[in-house]
This record gives sequence, C-alpha cells and structure tokens, in this order.
Amino acid sequence: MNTLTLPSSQPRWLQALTARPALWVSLAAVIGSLLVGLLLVRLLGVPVVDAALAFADGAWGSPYAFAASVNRSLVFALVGIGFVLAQRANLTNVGGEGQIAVGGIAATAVALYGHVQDLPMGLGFVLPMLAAALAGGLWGALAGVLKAKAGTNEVIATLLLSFIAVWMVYGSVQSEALLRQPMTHSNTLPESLEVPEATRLPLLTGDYSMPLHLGLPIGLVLAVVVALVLNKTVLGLHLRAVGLNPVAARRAGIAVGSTVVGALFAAGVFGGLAGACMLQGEQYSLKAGFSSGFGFDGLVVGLLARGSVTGVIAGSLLFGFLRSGGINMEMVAGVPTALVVVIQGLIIVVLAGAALAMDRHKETER
Amino acid sequence: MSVWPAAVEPDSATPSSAPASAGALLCLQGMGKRFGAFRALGDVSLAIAPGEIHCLLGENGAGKSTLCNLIFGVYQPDEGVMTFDGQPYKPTGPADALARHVAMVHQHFSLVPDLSVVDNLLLGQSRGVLKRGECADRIADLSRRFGLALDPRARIQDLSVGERQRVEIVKCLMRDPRLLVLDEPTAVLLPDEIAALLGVCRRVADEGCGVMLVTHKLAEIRQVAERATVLRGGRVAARSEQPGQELDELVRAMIQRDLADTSATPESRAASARPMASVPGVDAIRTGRVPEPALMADGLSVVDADGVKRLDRFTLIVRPGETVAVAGVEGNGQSELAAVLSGMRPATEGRFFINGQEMTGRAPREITRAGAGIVPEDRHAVGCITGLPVAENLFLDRLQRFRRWGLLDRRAMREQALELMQRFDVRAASPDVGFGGLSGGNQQKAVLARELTLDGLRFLLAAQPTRGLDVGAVQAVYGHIQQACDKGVGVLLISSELDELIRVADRVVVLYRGRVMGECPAEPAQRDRIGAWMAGHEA
Amino acid sequence: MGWEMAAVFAGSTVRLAAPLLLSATGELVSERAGVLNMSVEGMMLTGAFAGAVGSWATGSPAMGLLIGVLAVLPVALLQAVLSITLRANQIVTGVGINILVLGATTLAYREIFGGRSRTEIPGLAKWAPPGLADIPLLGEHVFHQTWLLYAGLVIVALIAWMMRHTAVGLALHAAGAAPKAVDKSGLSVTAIRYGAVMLTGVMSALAGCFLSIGDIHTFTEGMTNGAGYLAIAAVIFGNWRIGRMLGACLLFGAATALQFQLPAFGIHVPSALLIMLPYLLALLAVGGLVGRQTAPAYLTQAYVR
Amino acid sequence: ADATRIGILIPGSKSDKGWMESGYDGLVAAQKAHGDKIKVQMIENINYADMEQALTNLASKNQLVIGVGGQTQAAVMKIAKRFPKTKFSIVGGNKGDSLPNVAGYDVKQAEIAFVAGAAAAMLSKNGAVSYVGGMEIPSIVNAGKEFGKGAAYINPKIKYVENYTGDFDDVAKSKEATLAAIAQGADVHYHILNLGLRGMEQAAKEKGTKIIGSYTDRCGSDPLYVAYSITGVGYQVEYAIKEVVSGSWKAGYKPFGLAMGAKASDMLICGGTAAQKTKLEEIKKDILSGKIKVLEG
Ligand SMILES: Nc1ncnc2c1ncn2[C@@H]1O[C@H](COP(=O)(O)OP(=O)(O)OP(=O)(O)O)[C@@H](O)[C@H]1O
Ligand SMILES: Nc1ncnc2c1ncn2[C@@H]1O[C@H](COP(=O)(O)OP(=O)(O)OP(=O)(O)O)[C@@H](O)[C@H]1O
Ligand SMILES: [Mg+2]
Ligand SMILES: [Mg+2]
Repeated sequence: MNTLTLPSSQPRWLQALTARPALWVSLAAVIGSLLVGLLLVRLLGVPVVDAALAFADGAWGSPYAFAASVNRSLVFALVGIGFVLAQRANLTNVGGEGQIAVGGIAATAVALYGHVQDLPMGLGFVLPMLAAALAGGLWGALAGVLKAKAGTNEVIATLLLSFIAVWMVYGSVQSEALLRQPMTHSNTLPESLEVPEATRLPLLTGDYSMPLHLGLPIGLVLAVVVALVLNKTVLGLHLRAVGLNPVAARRAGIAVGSTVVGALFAAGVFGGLAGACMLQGEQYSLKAGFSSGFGFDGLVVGLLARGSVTGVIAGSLLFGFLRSGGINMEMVAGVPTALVVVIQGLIIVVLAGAALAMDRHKETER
Repeated sequence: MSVWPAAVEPDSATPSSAPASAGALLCLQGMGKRFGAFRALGDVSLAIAPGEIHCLLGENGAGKSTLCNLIFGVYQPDEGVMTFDGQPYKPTGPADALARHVAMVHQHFSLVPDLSVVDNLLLGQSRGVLKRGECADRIADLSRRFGLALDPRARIQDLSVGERQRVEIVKCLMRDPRLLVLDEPTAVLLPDEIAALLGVCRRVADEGCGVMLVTHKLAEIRQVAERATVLRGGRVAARSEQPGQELDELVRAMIQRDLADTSATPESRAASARPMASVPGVDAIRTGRVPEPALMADGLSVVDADGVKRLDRFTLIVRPGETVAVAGVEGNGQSELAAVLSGMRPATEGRFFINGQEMTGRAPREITRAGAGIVPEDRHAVGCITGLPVAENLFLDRLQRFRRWGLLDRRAMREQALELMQRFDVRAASPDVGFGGLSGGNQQKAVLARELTLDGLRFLLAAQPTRGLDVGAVQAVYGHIQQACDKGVGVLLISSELDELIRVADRVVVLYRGRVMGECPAEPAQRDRIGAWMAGHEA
Repeated sequence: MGWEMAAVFAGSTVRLAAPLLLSATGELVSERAGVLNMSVEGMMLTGAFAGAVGSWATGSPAMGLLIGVLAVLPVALLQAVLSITLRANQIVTGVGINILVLGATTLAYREIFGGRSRTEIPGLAKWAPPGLADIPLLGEHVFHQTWLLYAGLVIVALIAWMMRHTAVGLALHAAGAAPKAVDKSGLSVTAIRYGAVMLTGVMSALAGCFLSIGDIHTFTEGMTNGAGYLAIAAVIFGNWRIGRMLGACLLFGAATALQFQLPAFGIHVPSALLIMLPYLLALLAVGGLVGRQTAPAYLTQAYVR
Repeated sequence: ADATRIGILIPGSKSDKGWMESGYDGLVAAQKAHGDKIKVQMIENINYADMEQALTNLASKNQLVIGVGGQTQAAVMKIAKRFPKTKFSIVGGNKGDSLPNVAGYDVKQAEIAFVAGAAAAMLSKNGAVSYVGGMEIPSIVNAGKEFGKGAAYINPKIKYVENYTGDFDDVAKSKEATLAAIAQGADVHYHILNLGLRGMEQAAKEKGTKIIGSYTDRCGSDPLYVAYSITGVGYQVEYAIKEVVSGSWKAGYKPFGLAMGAKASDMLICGGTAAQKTKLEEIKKDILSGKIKVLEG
C-alpha cells in the first residue's frame, strides 16, 4: 500500500532509502563519525594509511585478534540484547555496567567458594554463569520494582545502581572477608583468586591462539531465542503492547507491572551473563574496574540497534572491532584510543538527534 | 456585506441578521482551520461589539475551542481574516493576543498547580523582580470590583475547581482585557459559582469589554447572552440577536432536532441516588428466582483527585438481553462510570457485580474473564494499540489461544482475523496493516469484533461506540450490539446521541453531574423528558 | 587538636562539595524547567579542561575561567538543540555528550600538553573574607578558599533568590511544572528551556574550573570522574529545592572527606562504602524511601504545543 | 643485525608524575642508549578487559614484553604460557609462580621507605611526618609502615600519620588527605602516588610544608622537595632492555632495592649535611646486612 502511494517519479535508490530510513540514517551516522575519526587521525599528523593498516591488523589481522574482537563484541551484544529486550517494553536500561559488575561478583563467588569445580557435566562453569545471570537479573529487576511501585524513572534508577555495583566490585576485592585473594606476599593485589580451570568457559579451539569460548555459541543461541521471543511469541507481543500503550495493555488484561519488572529482570540477566563471559571467559579473576565500561558500550550498541537483535549483532561487531583496532592503532601508529571514544560519542549524539526524523517517518508510514 | 456561510442556509425560524461590523471590537471573516485532512472550521464569520456578551454554542467537536484558539493565537487560521478595533489582527501566538488585550480562559485550566495564586497571576505578566504585594493589592481590588474572592497566597493545588476558575478569570482581568474569551468556563462549576461567574461577565461587559462565552447550558444563555452564534460541524448554523427568546431554535440548529419543552417535569426524578434495596427485583435476584443480572451496580461513587464527586451513588441493574442506555451531556460522569466498570479505576464507594460475581476493585483481566466485553470511550488511548497490526489488536486479550510450540501462530491468527474482519465488515487492506491506519469507523468495528467475540460474553459495556462514525458504520455497530442482545447479553450503552440510543436501547437513564437525573423507557415519546434531564432541568 | 581536625574536616567538606554545589544548582534550574541534563558530567569536564588550557595559555587563571565558561557554551547548546528542538531522549543525549567530551578532552589534552608536560597551570588565588579570616582555626582551615568558591556561593544565592523572587524564576519553574500554562501566558517554553540549559552549562563550567584551576591547579584526563552524576544525584536527593540540595552536596562532600579523617581516629570503614554512599542515598530518594519526592511534573518531557 | 623488538605496556598514564612516568623515563633512556638497536611498541592507559589483548599483540610481535607494574602480572603470566619464545619482564613483579620466559623484578619499595622515614624524621621540625598511599595494597601499606618505622628509628617520639586515597591518580583526594595530615602537625610528607602527587604538592605549597619525592630527582628545581628517594622503576625497564640486547636476559625472580645499587634504590636529602648522609648510609647498610629488618614490598 505504501509503495503504491510513493510518487513513481522517485528514483529507485531513493525509494529503497525511504523504505528503511532508520537503517540508512544509522549507517550514515556511523560512516560520518568514522570519517570524522579519519580526519582527526590526519590532524594528529599520523598517515591515514598507517593508522588504517594498524587498525585492520589489530581488529582482524590474526586469529587471536579476530577472536579477541569477537569476544569483546559478544559482551557488547549480550548487554545490547538485554537493552533491546527491555526497550521493547519502552524501558531504557542504562544499567548494563552495573549488571556486568554484579554478574562478575556472583560468578566469582560461586566459582571460587561454591564448591562447584568438581561437579560433573560442566556444571562447574554453568552454575557460576547462572548465578551471574540471576544476580544481574535481580539488579535489573530492582529498577523494575521501583518503576512499578514508586514510578521511579528506570533510567535514573539503573544508572545509580550501576555506580553502586561498580563500587561493590571495588569493595568486594578490598576485603579478604569478601572476595579478595589471601595475602600471601606483599604484592598481592586487591583482586580475587583466579577461578579454577573447571569453572572457566571452555575454549572452542582448545587453545589460546584463537580464544573463542563457549560464551559465543551460548550468546548466539540466546540471540536467536530473544529474536524469536520478541517477534514470534505472545510474550514478545505483550512486551510491545505494554511499551506502546500501557493503558490499553492493562485493559486487555496484561499485567503491566510484572511485565515491567520482568523486562528489566531479563535485561539484567543478559548484563549478568556478559559479566560471566568477561570473568569466566577472559579475565578469570575479579578486579576493581573489572567491568571496564563495557556496559556503557553495550548500551550504545543497544541504542544503535533501534530495537532489532540483528541490529545489536551488527552494532556489537562494529564496536568490538573498533575497539580492538583502536588499541592496535595506539601501539603501532601512536593514535590515542581516545579517538575511538570520540567516534562512539559522535555516533550516539547524531543518532539521538536523528531519532525524531526517523520516528516521524515511521508515523506517516502507518 | 454578506457574512452568511454559503453552505448553510439560516433556519427560517431563526430570526437573525448579519453580524454588525460597524463599531465591532472583533470581526471574523470566513475563518477556516484544518487539522491535516480534517476540516475543523470553515467559513466562520462573526463580530463582537464592545460591551457585548456573545455566546458560542455547538455540540462536542463543533469547533468552538478551535475558534477560540484562533482568536487567541494558539492556532493560526488557514483562511479568513480577523480585525480587532478595525485594525488587521493576526496573532502568531498567545503573546500577540495578550499584547492587544485579548485574554482567554481555556476549557482546560492552564495554571501551575504547585504555585500560589499570586505567582500564577504574575506568570508572563511581570518582568524583573516580582511585586507580589502589589499584585495582591490588585487582586483585592479586582475582587472588590467583580465580587471574586481569592486568597492570593493559596496554592492552586489546594483550591477547588471553582476557585481555580476564578484564578483563571482574574488572570485575564489583570490584563485589562478588551476582549475576554471564555471556553466553557462553567462546565465544572457548581450552580452558585456559575451565577457568580455570569455576574462577573456582566460587569466586565458593562465596563466596555467584549465577552465571548462558550457554553452548552441554555440557562446561561438565557441569563446573559446578548447575541449568540451556533456552530455545527465547523460552520455557522445559526445566529440570534435575542437568544434568550430563541432558545429552542438555537438548540434545534445545534443538534438539528426539536427539544420541545425544556421545562417538562420528570416524574421518575426520584430514581436518582436510591439505595439498592429499593430497586425493583433485587429481592427476587437475591433469592435466586430470576437469572443473574448481567450487571448490578450498587451505589458507585467516584471522587476525583480534586475532591470533586464525578459519579454520585450510581445504582443500576442490567438484565440479560436488555440494553440500557446512559444518556447525558459529556463530562457528567459517564467516563468515570465506564472506567469503574471496566476495572481501570476503583470506585470511591459502592460495589458492582457482573454476571453475579462481585467485581468491585478487580483488575481488568478478571472483569474480562467474568464475561464482560468493554468498548471503551477513548479507543485510541484504551481500546487498541495503534502501533500493532489489526490482527494483534483483534486478539489482544486472548493471544494465548494462538500459541503453538511456544511460538505465536501468526498464520492461524491471520486467518481468524480475516474471518472476524469479514464478519464485522472491518475494512483494511490486510490483517497485517497497522491499526492506526484504519479509519475511525473501522477501528471501532474492530474493537467491537474483539469484545463481542469474547468467550462467555454476558455483559457488554459500550461507551460512545459510534462517536466519529459515518452513518453506515453506525448502523453496523448497532446491528452487532442488537445481535448480542438477542443472544442474551446485557448491554450498557453510554452515548450522547439521543436519537440513536432511543432507537437501540430498552431503557434510558440520564446522568447529570454524576447523578442519575431520571430513568424512563427508551421511546421516542420520552425524548423531551430525556432532553430536559440532560440539560439539567430537574422540575 | 580535635578542634583543628574538625576544622580541617569542615574545610575539606566545603571544598569537595563546592563543585557539586555549583553544577547541581545549574542542573536544578534546568530540571525545574523540565530538562534533565545527563551531560552535566561532560559540561564539567569541558569546563575543567578549557579552564586549565586557558589558564595555562594566557597565564591568567581569571582568563582561564572565562575561557572555560565560553568553551562550555557549544556543548550546552548541543544538549539544548538535541533535547529541546529535536526532542531527542534527554538521557541518551546526555550520555552521548559525556562520552564525546571524555574522548575529545583526552585527545586534545595529549595534543596540547604532549602528555608529558610538567607545566604548572596557574590557579585561582585564595582569599578569606575579612573578619572571618581571623577566627582561630576556622579562619585558616575553612574560610581560606579559592575566591571562586565565594563567588560561586554568591551566584548560588543569587540563583536561589532569582528562582523565588523574579519573573524569570517563576517562568523557569512553570516551564517544568506546567509548560502549557507558560505557553498560554505568552512566554516561550522553548526559550526558557534553552536559557536553563545554557545556565547549567555555565554553572557546570564553573564547577569544572573549580576542580581544575580552583583547587588543585591541574587537569587530569576524565578528572570529573562521575562528579556530574553526583550533582544530579544531589538534585534528586535535594528534592528539587535549593536548600535541601545544598545539604545534599555538603553531605556528599562530607562522605568523601570522612575518608581522610577516619584513619586518624583509627576507624576503618571500607572506602567503597563511603564512595557509593551518595549514589545509594540518591537511589533511596528516587525510590521514594526518603520522604515524598516531587519531581517537576514535565521533567524529561519535550514540549509540543 | 635486526633491531631487537621490544613491547612495553604501561597500564596507567605515562605522564602520571609517578610510577608509570618513571617507567617511561627508563624506556626513553634505553632508547637513547641503544639507538637503532631496539625498536619499541608502547601502549598506555589500558583497562583490565583490554589488557590481555594488548599483551598478546605485543607478545606476538616482539622479543621482549615489559609490563610496568604489578597489576600486569596476572595477565603476563597468562600470556607468557602462550608465547614461550617471547621474554617477559614484570617491573614490580614479585615472587610467585615462575615460568621459564618470565622475569619478575621486585622494586622493594619498603626498604627505601624505611630510609625515607629516617630522612623525614631528620627533616621534620614539628616532630610529625605523614605518608599518603594510593591503593591500599600490601606493598603500598608495607612501604607506609616502614616509613613510619624509619622515622621512629631516628626519633622514637615522632608522630606518624598515614592515609590511603584508594586511587593513585585522584588529585583532589590526595590534597585533602595531605591537608588532614598537616592538620595533625605533619610537616614532611612521603607518598606512593602517581597523578595524585599534584594534590599533595598543592597542599604542601599552601601550608608551607615539605615533600620527600619518589621516583624523580627534584632537588633544586622545586623548593617543595627537601629530599627524594629513588625507586628504580625506570632503571628496571632499562635493565630489562639492556639484558635482552646483550643477550644475558634471565628469567625468574630478581630483587632490586638497595642491593642493586644507587640507580635501583637510593635516598638523598637535598643539600643534606655530612652527618645526615652518613646516618642514611649506615641505615642502608644495616638493612642490607639484615640488622634492620624490613617488610617486603
Ligand atoms: N490539534 C488538533 N489536531 C487535530 N484535530 C483537532 C485538533 N484540535 C481539534 N481537533 C478536532 O477539531 C474538531 C473541533 O474541535 P474543538 O475542540 O474545537 O471542538 P469543541 O466544539 O470545542 O468541542 P467540545 O465541546 O468537546 O469542547 C474536533 O473534531 C477535534 O477532534
Ligand atoms: N491530534 C489530535 N487529533 C485528533 N483530535 C485531537 C487532537 N488533538 C486534540 N484533539 C481533540 O481536540 C479537542 C481539543 O483538544 P485540546 O487538547 O487542544 O484542548 P483545547 O480544547 O484546545 O484546550 P483549551 O481550550 O485549553 O485550548 C479535544 O476534543 C481533543 O480530543
Ligand atoms: Mg471545546
Ligand atoms: Mg476543546
């Protein structure tokens, strides 16, 4: 019906463009920001080719670099999927950082002190993961309960909860009564012990030359599940209904309050899982600053995706590889990694500003 | 100069003349306003002289507020010209209007609830340091001149509705208005407050200010109006130079039907606010001799956040197979009644039963389960989710039915939706188009389709089900309601369309200011009584 | 000795609270008008950076202050255009600006100072109000402060007075409580909100300058380190009233200052607990557990006539 | 011959006025000394999540990888197993698991902190000295304790105040911590801080107290500094590079500190009297001989 109403004089490419404005605007924002990044590289006096080569080498130049980029993308994607899930119910979950943090705490605690490493059938790494998911979920649900009961803006609540959780990690590795490793010698850092071998996420290739771990297939399966839930189930429809019109949803018998809490719980579960992947898949021990701002990167990925799981995957790959390449750019070409941060900031700001234009188009589409 | 609208010929019974433009304060010529494709106003001309109280009448949606907003600069006209004091007048915003001493009291209050009266009066009127004392003195002065008592230090949120209205008026008066526009200022006031307000209007006019008063209430017109203009569908339907004597003609022009005797004595007035026990048949129900009523409402009251009683001890029984209509001018408690019965808002007091089960304070879901179909008054806000496709909206409350292996069986949903759309003549390109893309009538038919196909339907609440629908759609809607009725469903129909509810319903109860004014069989012969009750004529 | 400790504690509290107070006051005005600036953090960082660079380049801390304030204007304008004119989600906008500013200042700092500069950045002079300066202990430890602190207090007092007693204050309040009423009274909601966001920018810039050239005469990458979010937390905890917000800022400042005083008394409280305390308190406040919160009714809602 | 390829990871900012900067200075000195014979890749300001990747990149392209700081140890140990042919040196490493391709250089800050404490006691006019540490980790805490003991060694009645800000780089907090110490009478301050040092300088300048520097010689260039200790972070970086270039690099734990000479660890009072100098020398000797026992760190 829509295509019929389009004036036929419009060229093909313009039709294609107007049909998916969000996609094109997002792409334009990303490409524009990358161009600004290149411009900055020039201004910094670094030959663009050198920088680009260093970038490519760091992002996908070797099996290891590739795997490291993918692992990072995995974390962003998990947080992003959680974000998109909650967003379906019109909830903005900016608490990914905190959910990663509590997930990390829970995974560490269970892996180290939960007597799980001798359990059969991979339970050794499954249980800490589940604990992380649960902890992240509860952390998210807390914001949901505040929203449902007291009408607290979930953005403010999840943000504050993030700060609290980040300092909880700091606190928990400061004290031996909590998760700090026993002080055996003078340089014993405020970190937890390394989690036992059996509680780590098994490597897919078996060695570290390409350290993809089991979190990746788990994440992919979950991504498919979430995409299914969002688009093909009653639950997904309920989420959408609550997000689009809570009053009508309530009238139609949907429990709006529990949906809100549930959505933020689910978002938190993904944050917690991201924490588990970071801890059990890569870092192996909990340290202050463990979450490394990945929760905020995941948030950006979620925002970029505009509600689609495919979008999350694309965005997380973009940022995962961007960051990996950025690190190498600094080592090889001397371009500060802060450049990547600038690019990220630009992308968010441009997309936020373009939202009205994109949504307006959507409205007329209906 | 001809200012008669081309399309509408003046009713021969309405003695009226072209508005005098000589010496007019405000003169409108051929004003038109569109909202998208919708023409809210077309070719409206009128004039207001200094010292004149000019009443603007019209049904809901006739365009009264839109016209006021054009004068006040909130909207800009698409066509037509205005002159003020003989000068061209083209306000681009309220600021322009205020600069020309045009002031307006809006239909909905525009006060800042957590500020004091003084601060509200000073907002936009003062620069630099606030001179609250000076302002309080002026308030006192105005209070004396116009008899409007106000405590300058009181906070708006602590004031009654009437007091707030007074603040709005004083706000206008502070600006030394030359033209005062009042959009339904009396809709929320108590009788003595109305009298006081009309007195103020009189005095303001006596000081040489032009007054434009929007109202639905005939008594007010009789009391103060010097001239009146009736809008209908955005066009001038009639004018009157002595509205006090031509009330009937005005009303006829407004609703295009007769309201012969507005002072008829209602015999069943006593029906209002009676206790449950006095409703005939209650004992029989309690003792199980008669089938459970579809709805039994026992003394339902609703008090809103401002402490105003919106619904006052509403008591009613709807039997299976019976259609009871709730008539009344909008805003007299119908919305609150619907909200309570659909579980969207708790009643302040009273109880109600659906199909014999007590549903007081239950969630909407439980009310649906008890067999109550609800066609809400505001279909956009409550009845549907415009962002979802038609099929999803058709089955919003029973999505579980389409679960197959945990996934949503869209195919089955689509098929059943198509079937339902055919049965209820919902016209859309496909079940997958967005609900918001349907025309108003088709949206309404879709909502009806959903509610009428509810499992175990015993009671149907249809609030304003035909609002905004074309003639064919209206027929279809009432056809469906009639069918449901025939199958033994009890129907409560809330409507302000007198003709239709008389045609469809078995009984009519009339709400006025939240109270049941009277009850009578829905027969054409009762129309006058019903009309009188709707206008608040008790005796 | 105990008294001296108390005086130092008080002075420390005041210094740590001052940047919060400055930026929180700006943010309060903006939130009152209906715009939530998550970007306070970024605005502070901009101010801190530009103030430091300006002071270093011109050799005059006062010029640095001016440059800091000027530099924040485009950032504030960006926030305003995005959230008011383009009606973008205010939170997303703010987070984006913060990330952008963090990256940009880090990059620029390294470019300008080469990352290894030991150059002393001239800082604002200290001053004590005559009379108060001579009070034993207090004079030295509490009242001897950067003049910006006193100027800031005066500005905050002026803003508090403005909010209460002037037409502008009234309009600001109404723009967040009932924008429709503002529009219909002939004022422009958009103009008021733009003004409020710009004021937040200026106040945040002052706060940032206080951090860099006021107190410690240096800039470090990402030096605001969450202070902007803390300022927002103070506004929330202060229930959108300047008086209570002042108390919240002092409380948050004291919580930090306590870290350095407790060891002297042999009391050991985990520092993580003290650091997260403000966030915890703010969470309790927004959760409605510390009295009834009454946020401006139209906070974060774009106005469409 | 090809240049020796060296990768260096500085977890903090290379311009932090402290540990990281000292390490970077060592690198610069080594580059000067070896010229074309070495080729360096460096990365700074790395958070935990990125550290492994950065180390792997460095390890795959270089013959020697230096991690500047104990916080790199865990990651280095992990990566070193995967790159048995690459050599790794950890500056500020400590005893622990050993790998055939990892060398850990122990800075032994506690030793020199004791000496610094002694110097502080000699320099203090009020009979009170203070110490501000960044993170509250054993090596930093031990250094603080030894500083206090060293001061008491000279003046048993001396008052000692210590404080930890939780962050080596937080300027405002170090300033407040120093002011708190000054309020208790301290007039000579020692520290293990990085960027945070600027806060201490600010406080000392305002209150007219003095600082004993660490890492860098500031005698004469800055009147705030009355003495400085050398903690050979830079020296260890230079050492690692020199060993690799000359082919004599060895794995395993290696204590530095006083035993490795003045470039690794030393204490100097700016314009100190002969008596002060001899006393400090005497203390150093006693520590080396074990007559004075100090904690590790
Ligand atoms: N901003 C708008 N956009 C679209 N349609 C509008 C808008 N404002 C009014 N309308 C439509 O214009 C018509 C006239 O509305 P208006 O408010 O003038 O009616 P009214 O006579 O004041 O009715 P009431 O008695 O209910 O106040 C209505 O159908 C309404 O839906
Ligand atoms: N976008 C819209 N589409 C359709 N109808 C609308 C729209 N906006 C408003 N209306 C209808 O137009 C009428 C006027 O609504 P509005 O909110 O503008 O109040 P108003 O009567 O103009 O207020 P005031 O009298 O205070 O100016 C209402 O009946 C409302 O339902
Ligand atoms: Mg109206
Ligand atoms: Mg209206």
